[in-house]
Amino acid sequence: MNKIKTLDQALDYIKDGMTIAVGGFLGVGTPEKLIDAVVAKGVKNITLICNDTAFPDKGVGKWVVNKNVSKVIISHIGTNPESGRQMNAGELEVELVPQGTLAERVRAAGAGLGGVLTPTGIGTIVEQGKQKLTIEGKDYLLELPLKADVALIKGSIVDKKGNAYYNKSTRNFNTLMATAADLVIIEAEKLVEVGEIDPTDVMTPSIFVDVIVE
Amino acid sequence: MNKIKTLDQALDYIKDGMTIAVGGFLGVGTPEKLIDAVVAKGVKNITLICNDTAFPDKGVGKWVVNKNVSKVIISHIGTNPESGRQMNAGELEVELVPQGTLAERVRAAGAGLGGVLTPTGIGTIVEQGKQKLTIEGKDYLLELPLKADVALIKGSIVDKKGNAYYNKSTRNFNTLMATAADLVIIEAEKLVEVGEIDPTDVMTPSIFVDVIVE
Amino acid sequence: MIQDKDRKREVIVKRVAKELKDGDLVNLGIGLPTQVVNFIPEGVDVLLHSENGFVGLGPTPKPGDEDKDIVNAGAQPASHVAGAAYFDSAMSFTIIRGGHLDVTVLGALQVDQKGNLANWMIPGKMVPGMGGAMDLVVGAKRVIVAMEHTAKGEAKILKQCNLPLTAAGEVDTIVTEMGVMKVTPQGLVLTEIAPETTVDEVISMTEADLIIAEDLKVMDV
Amino acid sequence: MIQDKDRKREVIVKRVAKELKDGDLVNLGIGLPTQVVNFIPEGVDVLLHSENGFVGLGPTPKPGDEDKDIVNAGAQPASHVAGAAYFDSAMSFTIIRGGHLDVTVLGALQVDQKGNLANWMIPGKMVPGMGGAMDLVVGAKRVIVAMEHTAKGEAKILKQCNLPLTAAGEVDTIVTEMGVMKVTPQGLVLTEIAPETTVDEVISMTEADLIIAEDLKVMDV
Repeated sequence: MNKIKTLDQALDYIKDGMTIAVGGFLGVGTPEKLIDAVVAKGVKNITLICNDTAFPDKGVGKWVVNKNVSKVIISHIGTNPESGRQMNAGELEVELVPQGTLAERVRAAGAGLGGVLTPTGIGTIVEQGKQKLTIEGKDYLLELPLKADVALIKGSIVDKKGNAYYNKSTRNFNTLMATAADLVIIEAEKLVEVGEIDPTDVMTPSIFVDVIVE
Repeated sequence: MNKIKTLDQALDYIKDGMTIAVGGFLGVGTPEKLIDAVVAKGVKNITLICNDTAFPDKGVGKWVVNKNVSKVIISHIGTNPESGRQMNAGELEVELVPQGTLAERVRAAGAGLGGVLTPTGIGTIVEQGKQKLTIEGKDYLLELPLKADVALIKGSIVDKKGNAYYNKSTRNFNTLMATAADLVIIEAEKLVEVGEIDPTDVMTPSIFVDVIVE
Repeated sequence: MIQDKDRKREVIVKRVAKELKDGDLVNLGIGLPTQVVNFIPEGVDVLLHSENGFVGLGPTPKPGDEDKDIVNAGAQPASHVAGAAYFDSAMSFTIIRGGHLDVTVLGALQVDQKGNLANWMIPGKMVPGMGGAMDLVVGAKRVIVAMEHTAKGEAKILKQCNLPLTAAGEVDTIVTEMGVMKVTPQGLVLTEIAPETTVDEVISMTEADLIIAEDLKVMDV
Repeated sequence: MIQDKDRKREVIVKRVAKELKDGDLVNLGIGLPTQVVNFIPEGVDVLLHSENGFVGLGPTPKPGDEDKDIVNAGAQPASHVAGAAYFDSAMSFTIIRGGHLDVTVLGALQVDQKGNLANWMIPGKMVPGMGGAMDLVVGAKRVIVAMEHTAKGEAKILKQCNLPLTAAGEVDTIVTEMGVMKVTPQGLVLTEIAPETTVDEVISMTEADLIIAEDLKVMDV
């Protein structure tokens, strides 16, 4: 099974209207080549699951600017003025999710959990439309899994089977997103032979990765 | 803050009747020196949270044999005949938890979650006494957090601040247990200076560790 | 009907091995299922999951080559293949429960025609605990039960399990030394029969209602 | 009353820095709170948490020394101290929500006498999102609001927040250029007052009901 594909081949998996989960935090740990390729292909109506909409010229921020995205499920849009403008103009649907809840919802989807109970959001508008449970006298919100059709992630070092290692603060949501998508495409900053990453140091096991691009 | 203590000093934190979470899987990744010290001190009425009761002469199995434990919250006792004998004789209370559910319950305690919904155990006696929720037509059990007074864990490489690295299959429950206890004691197979473990490769951040023994 | 114990076990593991597809991620339960690894067909590259925390379980090391930090889920010395990855127990069961495991192969005390499985306790007698079995059976895409057809002459394939269940309705395929059975919405279908075995023999050793497939084949073992 | 903008901000961050204890794990919010790091007293060793995924945030690197793979939660170039540890977002928020963070310091749009905090949106005007703020405020053992006492002359410390809340009843301490206030079961208590400031001035700039501590002290800044 050869997972290594060209950028063009990888883009064949990405269609209009898909839900796409993207790794990265304000663009750090985001697969920029895949982001740019999606812009170039002109993919439309993406529902984006990501921590933030980054910056107009960085990360998934470019998708917002280029109108590839119709909805974002996200914890923060404040660093990208275009996101707020489109939201206010009714051009972009924004579902705001507390960052820790976003991580748990994606993880729940990847881990086969039906949901998790979090205290975050209790007493705020985040409660709206959600089931509340009281455990030992404390209130929690039931937060449901969040799954994607495709995940686009970025590894600092990736072997040819798809095992990935993330350098320093580039890890963030990358493994989480990889567990919660039907198809996972990883962009390798550095592609190495199988065995070059110590099995103990692998951060995303190859079993989650379907396609590797350089 | 010097976290490095002698075995004797570390044992001062361990009292009769405590709930103690122990890392390891069938004794691999278990802090054997701490286990032996608890036996030598003759601690009584421990409620043990662990994956299994290992073997009569290995890991927490020694606590069973030496009657340090009055209750186990555990996924498997089959490798230690003494556990089954004590259970059948009414000497040991055994709460059996599916292994994946055990991991999630400990993680939930460490992560401040009020519980998680798992499909595991639906249609079995594991359902007993638990709340059932239906999400998108599928049934789940609400499993509650599991917290300990003390966690005893074992690191392959530990730095003097308490950052830990686990070699190969020794990781298992170690980090999970460390997140879910009021006090965490780590046994270092190899103790190194701060900075000798690459920050990217740390598997249990030092913030979870209170006491280090060699 | 095959009588020799070793031949029975060989038939089972050889036939289970043929169920595995190239690229599958597979968890093999302790005991008989473990031996499936020795019969995986040429050109079929499977990755083995070990629930204590890795994918890429390799062969048993030679005496003297053991690494104390590598064991399988039965605590026996193990090894890893190139491209393996170690992780913690939360990730191990994310893989299992999250539907990332293609196949799990387990033994059974009892299995029934609705796909119910009992393999973790005999009340008052033997209560080893479920370990990872409940998660494996619920989470894996395919659940294969690999076991001898009867225990001390008693049927293990029943209309309805009477031992505490491991999971309800999750079993897909049962492989024994007498045949291959599939759990379907219509009931339990005998799709293959072992060499030297008659349909009447299978029926007599099975308490469950068996539907005999129209295109019943002989097991290739 | 302090009028100079820079002096106001200095008073706030200097005073907040004194709230930190040796060994504390601390998250400093973007903006003013970030500057607290420059005033931590001698002998007090705190570890800084960065919600994008590490503990052990270090000083801003000198121009030319930046590492593209190390940024803080505001995406600015950062560094790590010896003994730091990187992890994923799930672990980052395990630390936050799980009660492992000793102190979080954040700015506010509004805060009220019940400890309610609003700092993530102004409906119809500015909706940046809550990012990690809701988890931080719910999860940290101590929540310190660090902000200027008023915004364009309008009170920010209210009887009841009217902007959408970040969390309900979680704020412990408010530090402004006018004083230090503690949220107690009895109400909001002014425990310290800034130099060059009168109690009447604080009351006039505060919409909340203020209880003046019997042992009211002058802020040591």
